[in-house]
Amino acid sequence: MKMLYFAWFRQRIGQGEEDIDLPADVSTVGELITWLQGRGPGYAAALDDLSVVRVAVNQEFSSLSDPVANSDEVALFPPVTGGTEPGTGR
Amino acid sequence: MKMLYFAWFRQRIGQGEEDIDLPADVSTVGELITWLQGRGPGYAAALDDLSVVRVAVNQEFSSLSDPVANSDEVALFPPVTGGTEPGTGR
Amino acid sequence: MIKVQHEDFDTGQELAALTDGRTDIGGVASFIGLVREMADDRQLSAMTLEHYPGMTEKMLGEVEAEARKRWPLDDCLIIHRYGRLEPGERIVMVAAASAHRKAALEACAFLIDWLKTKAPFWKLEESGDDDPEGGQWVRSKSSDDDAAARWSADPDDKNQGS
Amino acid sequence: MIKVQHEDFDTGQELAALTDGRTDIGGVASFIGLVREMADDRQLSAMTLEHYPGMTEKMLGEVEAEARKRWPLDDCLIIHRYGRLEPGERIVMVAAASAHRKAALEACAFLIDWLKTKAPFWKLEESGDDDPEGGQWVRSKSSDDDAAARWSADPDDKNQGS
Repeated sequence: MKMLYFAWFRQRIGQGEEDIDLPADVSTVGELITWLQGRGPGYAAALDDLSVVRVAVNQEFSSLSDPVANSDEVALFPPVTGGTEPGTGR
Repeated sequence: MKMLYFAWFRQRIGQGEEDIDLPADVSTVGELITWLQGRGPGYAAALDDLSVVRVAVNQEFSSLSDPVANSDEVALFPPVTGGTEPGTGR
Repeated sequence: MIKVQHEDFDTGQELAALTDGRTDIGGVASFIGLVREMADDRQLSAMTLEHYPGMTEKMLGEVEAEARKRWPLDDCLIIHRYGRLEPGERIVMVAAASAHRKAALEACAFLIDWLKTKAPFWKLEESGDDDPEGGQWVRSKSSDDDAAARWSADPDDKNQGS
Repeated sequence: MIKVQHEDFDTGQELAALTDGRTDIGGVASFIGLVREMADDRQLSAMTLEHYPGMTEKMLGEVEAEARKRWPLDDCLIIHRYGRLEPGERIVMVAAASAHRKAALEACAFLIDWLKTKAPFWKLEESGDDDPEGGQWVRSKSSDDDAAARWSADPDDKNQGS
């Protein structure tokens, strides 16, 4: 499975992209995140607070119960902050 | 008094601008319009329907009861139609 | 900034002038009005905008002042052309610059809604038809008054209704 | 029309491209977002926009499609830059062209509100301070969600909340 990490997820995990072999017992987004949290302190730190974890499966926003398969492209990232007005209202 | 006429008021009255001597008994916008209506068929046709007569005294929108004096600039015109979307919604 | 002119204008240059050299502006909202070829069921060959020189600049200045009073604007622009214009030509441009996008967007909509009912402009439309007076004067639209009214104009406003 | 690029753009040229040679467009509403130097109490020296290539274009395309579904638009434009940008630089431009000004104005506000919560961009701000990770990541604002929510997003929207 192709994994992508953006913004401070990328920095904490230490890479922006990796290929992983999905364990047989991982079949949903939620199970994937739990499995990733156990891969090391960087993953645990990035994925600690699920309220700021956003997921895209094959470039579509997805939720924890959505299915994942080895052929998918899965991206994990914090809430988006594009557009304008940088830095206001934090 | 300097009178100005715009759009189809100008066309019906036959001129865009004239100087008039205000009769002594004319002291409001309403009295001025009534007096003008008697000056000829063009004036009567232009000022026939008061619901589409707009008045500016010294370039300020004014109402029928506002005072006028010989030193004023008074403009009569139909409702404005500037901006965009020409011709729609008539 | 108010400009009343016959000449066309450069939209990119006008927008850049609002922000050049500044680093405190978060957004610029603008609206450009153009001459449409189809007016209801008639095809226009051109239109002529008559205006009241002097009062036009004054009223547009009042519209700008009102927008600056209602929103925290860094800059504000109204350009309105007069004279004969053909389909596809620019008629008017308004723009509002602010630190915040909501203020810029709202002020922009306000500027175009208000100027349509307050600025002394009248449109004469030329069609292919035989026009008795060299064209047909456009009547005011109640939808314009409605659009302006949603900004809750002051009750002394003399241009609405009779 | 969707453009995702590092390079700056020419606003006048982009606006003209929406209307050139057309006589059926009554108005073009646009919004341009710029980098502000002051972020809350901090002074920015620059910001870097990271994005998700591929998904960005896809999501902006969905925002454009939704706008075209909701309003009768003749044309529609979203340009979003990525990479390192300094205060005063343009970040984003949206524009909507329609026969009617209300549709153009509303669609323009919709485009900027929605892209802010749907397009996968993340801002890293550099200040004069000693930033441990080369800058500070901007946290999402609830006011952005509120602005997008007033367009009553579909209930399946996965990007709002957790």
